[in-house]
Amino acid sequence: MTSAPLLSIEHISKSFPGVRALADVSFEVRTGEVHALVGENGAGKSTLMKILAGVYHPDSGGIRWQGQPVALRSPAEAQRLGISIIYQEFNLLPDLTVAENVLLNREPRTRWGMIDWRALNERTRQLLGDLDTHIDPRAPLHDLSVAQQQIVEIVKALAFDARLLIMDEPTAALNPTEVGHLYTMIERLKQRGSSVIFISHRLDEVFHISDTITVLKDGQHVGSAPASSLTREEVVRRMVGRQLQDIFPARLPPGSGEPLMEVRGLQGPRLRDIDLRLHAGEILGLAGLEGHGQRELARTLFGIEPIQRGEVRIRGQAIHLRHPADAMTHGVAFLSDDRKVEGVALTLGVRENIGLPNLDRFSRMTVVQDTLERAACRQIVETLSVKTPGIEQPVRLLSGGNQQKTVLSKWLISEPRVLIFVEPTRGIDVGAKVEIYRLIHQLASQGAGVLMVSSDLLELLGLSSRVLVLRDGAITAELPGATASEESIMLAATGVHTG
Amino acid sequence: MTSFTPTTNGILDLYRRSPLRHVQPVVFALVGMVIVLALVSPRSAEPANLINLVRQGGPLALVAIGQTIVMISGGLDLSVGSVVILADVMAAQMISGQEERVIPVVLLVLGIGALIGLANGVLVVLLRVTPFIATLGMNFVVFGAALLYSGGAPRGDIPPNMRFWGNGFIAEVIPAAAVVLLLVALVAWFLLSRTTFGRRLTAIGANRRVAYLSGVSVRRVTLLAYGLSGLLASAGGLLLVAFVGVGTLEVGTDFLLGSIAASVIGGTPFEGGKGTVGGTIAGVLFLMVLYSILTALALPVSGRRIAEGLIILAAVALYARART
Amino acid sequence: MTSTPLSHSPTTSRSRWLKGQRDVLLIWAILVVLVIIASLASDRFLTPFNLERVTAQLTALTLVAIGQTFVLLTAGIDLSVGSVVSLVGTLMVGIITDAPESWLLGAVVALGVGALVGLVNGLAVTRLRVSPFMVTLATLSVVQGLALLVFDLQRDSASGSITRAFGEVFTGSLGPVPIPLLLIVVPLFLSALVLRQTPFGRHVYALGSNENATRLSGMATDRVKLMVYVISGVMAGFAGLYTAARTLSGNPLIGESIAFESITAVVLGGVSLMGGRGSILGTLAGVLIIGVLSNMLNLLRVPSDYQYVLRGVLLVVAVMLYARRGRLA
Amino acid sequence: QDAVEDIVTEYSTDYLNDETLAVQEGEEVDTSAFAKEGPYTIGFINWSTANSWTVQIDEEIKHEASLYPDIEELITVSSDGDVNKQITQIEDMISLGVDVLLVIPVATEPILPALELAAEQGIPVVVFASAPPAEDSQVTTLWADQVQFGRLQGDFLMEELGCEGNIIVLNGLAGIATSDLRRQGLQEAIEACPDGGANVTVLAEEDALWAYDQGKLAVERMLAAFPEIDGVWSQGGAMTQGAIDAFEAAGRDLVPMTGEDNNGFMLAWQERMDDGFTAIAASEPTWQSRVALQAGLRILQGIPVNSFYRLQVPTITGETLEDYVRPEYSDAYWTNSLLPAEVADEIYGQES
Ligand SMILES: Nc1ncnc2c1ncn2[C@@H]1O[C@H](COP(=O)(O)OP(=O)(O)OP(=O)(O)O)[C@@H](O)[C@H]1O
Ligand SMILES: Nc1ncnc2c1ncn2[C@@H]1O[C@H](COP(=O)(O)OP(=O)(O)OP(=O)(O)O)[C@@H](O)[C@H]1O
Ligand SMILES: [Mg+2]
Ligand SMILES: [Mg+2]
Repeated sequence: MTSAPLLSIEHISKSFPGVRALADVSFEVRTGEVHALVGENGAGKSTLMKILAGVYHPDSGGIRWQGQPVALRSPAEAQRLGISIIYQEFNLLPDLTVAENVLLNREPRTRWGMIDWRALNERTRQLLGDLDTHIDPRAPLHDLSVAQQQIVEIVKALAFDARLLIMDEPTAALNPTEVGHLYTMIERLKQRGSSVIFISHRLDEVFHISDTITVLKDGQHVGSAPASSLTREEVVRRMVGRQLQDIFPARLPPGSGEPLMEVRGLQGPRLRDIDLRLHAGEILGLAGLEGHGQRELARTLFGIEPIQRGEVRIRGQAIHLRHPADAMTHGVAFLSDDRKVEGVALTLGVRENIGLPNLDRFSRMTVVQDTLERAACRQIVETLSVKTPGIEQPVRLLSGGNQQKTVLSKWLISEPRVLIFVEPTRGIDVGAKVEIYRLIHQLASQGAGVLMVSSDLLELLGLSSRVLVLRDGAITAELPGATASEESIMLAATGVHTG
Repeated sequence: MTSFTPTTNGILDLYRRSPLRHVQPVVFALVGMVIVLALVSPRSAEPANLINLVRQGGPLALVAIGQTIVMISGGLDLSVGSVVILADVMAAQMISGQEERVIPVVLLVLGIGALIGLANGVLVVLLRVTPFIATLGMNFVVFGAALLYSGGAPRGDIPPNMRFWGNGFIAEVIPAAAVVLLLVALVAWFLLSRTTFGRRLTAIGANRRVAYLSGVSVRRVTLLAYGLSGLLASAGGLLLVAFVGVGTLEVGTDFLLGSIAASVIGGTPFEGGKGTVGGTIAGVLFLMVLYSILTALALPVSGRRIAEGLIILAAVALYARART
Repeated sequence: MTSTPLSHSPTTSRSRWLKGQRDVLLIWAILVVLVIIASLASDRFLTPFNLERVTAQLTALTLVAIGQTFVLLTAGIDLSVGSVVSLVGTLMVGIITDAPESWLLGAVVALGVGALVGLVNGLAVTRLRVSPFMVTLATLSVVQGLALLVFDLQRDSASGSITRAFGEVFTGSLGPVPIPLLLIVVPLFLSALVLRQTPFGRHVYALGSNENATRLSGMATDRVKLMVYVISGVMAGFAGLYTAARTLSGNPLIGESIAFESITAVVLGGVSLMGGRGSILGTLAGVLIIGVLSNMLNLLRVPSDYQYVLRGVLLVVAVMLYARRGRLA
Repeated sequence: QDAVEDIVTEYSTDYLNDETLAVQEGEEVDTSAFAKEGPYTIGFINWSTANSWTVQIDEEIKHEASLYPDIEELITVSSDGDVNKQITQIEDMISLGVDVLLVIPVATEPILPALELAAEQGIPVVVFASAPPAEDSQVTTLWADQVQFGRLQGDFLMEELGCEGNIIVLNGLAGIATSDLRRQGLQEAIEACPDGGANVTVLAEEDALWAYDQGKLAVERMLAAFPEIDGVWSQGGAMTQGAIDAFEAAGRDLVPMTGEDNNGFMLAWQERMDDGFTAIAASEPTWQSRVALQAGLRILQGIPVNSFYRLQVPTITGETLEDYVRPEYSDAYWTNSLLPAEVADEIYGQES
């Protein structure tokens, strides 16, 4: 390819108090290419993208746009150049409708300067239709699931006729079908001559879609090369700085005997007659299409969603689940898929977040024992290599993946007996994933039971002792982890053979 | 996600790197105000007079600490003004100048304050009335109760042993009220920064949902926060009546606006999720110094109000810059 | 694949609309109940005289509450509106004479003063990044001082009161329609239109819903913020003009309670102090509930001390009826 | 008019035409248009209730009303010092159709249009206390001259100081007529000094809302800022008491002070008289609500009243203090009262 660079990043450096996020980074993005940006959590990917979007200003270095130096002082200026971005963290307005969100600040107007609602909704419907989704443009955003919100974010960015579309982990919340639609959209953009910067921790996606791959490590540019010239292993090695052996630890066998947690005839608003047993030492995967009850089941077992009928036993003892605290007293931990809303308190520090569910353990007569708490926090932060200048750093200043690690930390140190994890590794880099899998594995082999919901089928297949598949709120199949496959899961999830 | 980085600014950057950044901005504002006071009226800024400001701010500070606790949780307590008045009227009337009644009556009045606070909490937490309306309604009810209780004509007075705590000095220099404040502040500081309650309270204000999902009993903690605010408001009323000496419905101090302003100046945002006892006390002292400056300026009332507004704006604007 | 996984909750648009309007419908239902109680309890309530008076009593509050709605929707607050009402009133005393052009001048000054105070508030909030509570608390004080100053100067110059004819412009009727009613209805309609139907209006909601997200989507959020404070100031100026006409005089304290009352009305009407939620229709109901409640208690001859208690209880009960789950702040 | 038919003289003492209390001024008003048969419903709008003075005003009128079998109901509401609220209440009273309306204005001018509305609806209005009389729109006004009130206090202070020295000033609330007019009286007193008051300095001036806590805090600040204070001009309420306590707490010698006939202040004064403390108290009599009620009743009977009555205000000095101060009552009592002892005992009697 010989096309001229659309964008040149030249010697950009950026520091935050206590953190050097970017150090002298330079590379080019050519017209019409899909340029993948990979790197560990906290490598500086999002920071760089925010500089391109006009949110942050580099300490030094500059940007050329089609050869001309430009100063991107505000998001509006970046937009004017034709740079459109899907932020890693959603930036949506819960009180507005989907259509209002998608076309915010660009609402079609009638002659009288009023909003043309018909056009607004129609335009949004079309954009959504392009991704083959059927979200109602008039639905208030707070009614949407995380995955749906991700789609809205994507559509919002696509609504610009962008010359450069930046996608910061757009697929982290999507299922394979949706990812497929996204690929199609990206192809279309390429055809139109637009460029795409694509950030993802799923390397298969990166290799599937990108023309060029750039690796960042610790804020430094490790290298850029055509995707075709690279191998997975090479990219991982450059990212992590070492060779990764097996991603998944040895599979734990399905448990037997007395179950740790037993659910009988569970009925909820979206659940039908659920029976399940979770044994000590096993990892139980919950699979199914988005919206078929896996999330609800996980949430119900933590006391968040109401139980209409049926019973839940832990170690043979029937428990009342009316509040997460009820579940926690029985050693249940729960990790939500909505990190920003349900995972971390962004304004609080890393220690405060990690400490929150563990306060009783860290306190004596309700007085928090600082030294205990600090030591525990430091240790887990180190184990999961959470990249932060200190455990007092407000979580909002951490990179997305490191926020996720913080959520994991707070549950992993709670010495849980039952771990209910929904999308535990969302946004987490390959290297850290391995570490997390190892920890989960270790907890399970020490006698905990793990219930895991993940839209990452590889992960689910790689870890689960058994996989339960849900459809319309009911369990339709139980597959042994060792022999389950994508096909067998999809079959159980949809009831039809997919091609 | 963060907002824009501010354009670099030498002094601010220096400040942000220096150990001073750990000092709460309100402290700078307070120090600045004291300097202004010393310029305007050197006498007023003499140590004895400055210490006296702590005494003057005592009742408001107690109320403001309670307000801060509620605000940290993301709530608001508009009933504090009436609780102060009710406490004042009840204490004077029941004690009626008899020394031996002081302790039981003080305990009773504190209990009533706490109960009013808990009632606020019940409205907010169990009946899901927004704090603004719940506590505003309570404000009316409690004020009506104070009127009915006193028949509009409060009577009774406070014996010397209790008046001491509002007016007296320990060792001739330390105002007794400042000691009361210090003790309450220490307990509140301990509660907020050292106990699980404080941690949970902050978490609720920062993100209710996360707190709930981390096993925090949002209801219990919120209820307790309102209860404490009621308790501290009645404590403020008691300190005030010890200062005033008689039961009165005419309390000139605006405890409601004052307590919120002190909290906000002291770094507790409306959204909740953070706030400190020290900041709030500094906020109260800020107001006390401000009033001293205004008095020393000897302006007519109109000029006073104008100056008051401008000084507040200037002070908070200056330290808002340091904060961002 | 047969199922459409992303639309698992097929709510019809009508039921969604109803759900969105639930709060407003409930608060109006409460108002209706209150009106029914009032008319059953007192035969004086539904008389034309009384209704006309209640309307006149609520006009200024409605105007201020409209402005306050804009501000609260952005998660701000405007405490300075009462001082603006007072200042405008005292200024009108010097300005309004029998000469017709003085009315125009009066209107220009009133709205201008309001806009100016709003501008100062807005600039301080956006440029100095001080919390709206502190900014408007400060301007409350400054503007109050100005009102006292103007009032003092007038006492010395004995400039007299406002002419009756001017008063009638605002308090009379246009054919069968009382003018205060028009002064309520027209601004209500316009503000509802702006908030519902214009991009600016939606941006007000967007800002209150999530300021950072709104800013990142390239919107000039500071301009929107500035605008809402100007709107609030202008509405307060308008209310001051109306109050001057209603009282034919200027008083430096007359607006004192209106800021708090307007916030109460707006919150009662379902606007969240955290921004993003609520509507003009709700605000109107909030204003009316406050007005009807006070009128009813007076018509029922409830003595003051019991009025406090009853007002408090009724306020809380009203909100309890429509309090929604999971919103404690 | 035939005195026998007048229910005021029949059931109570006629204070209205008592030269020691209310001096007739203004013109005689023909009230025949308002004449109606009893029983009567009286509407009374007090400017506040969270204030011991207004409470006693309430008590006095309640007592007076209880004397007449012809009064069916006395409806009392309080405006909380809020002009707007007062206008609303006047209108609501009109809606309610009271027979006569008695009002203590928060401010006179702004409520005039509402009072006019009352007149249009045939409801006579008696305005009293707190604000100077305005023409028209009400049938009669009773007023204790507030300028005179402040003047009287001011004259005392000027005399004590020999028209020379530094004074501090405690006002009620700027913008409220009572407060502004009393302050005006002080100004007149200062200017009446031989040298036009050139040697009198007002060091500082604050609004302390007639409240003890604000009065005391304000004086504490003033004491801190100003080493030499020779006199305190306080409008009264509980502020003067606060000033006394502030001086003593600061270990400063008491200086001449002015105040009102508030029992709390007068007790404090009496206690310190032997130590040479000098003071004066003016009075805004609480019994005026009874006079206002009597005026209202006269109007309803069609008996002419005058458009204006000037209330006679006693000056309480060191010599007459004894006659007023009531050690057996609480601080909230206002000593220039016509409440019968049994009523006052009930309300203000101290336990011990
Ligand atoms: N506003 C900020 N203040 C302080 N530190 C920041 C800020 N923004 C980012 N950082 C730090 O800069 C580093 C780079 O963060 P960035 O978000 O760019 O990482 P990333 O490569 O996107 O990681 P991830 O894969 O987890 O999303 C991190 O250590 C982060 O903590
Ligand atoms: N059943 C529920 N399902 C989902 N969210 C809930 C549920 N109950 C409470 N929440 C959420 O949790 C937060 C706090 O809830 P709540 O007020 O019930 O406190 P709580 O912790 O349950 O108190 P308690 O211990 O008394 O039950 C709210 O944000 C609310 O939305
Ligand atoms: Mg990132
Ligand atoms: Mg609960």
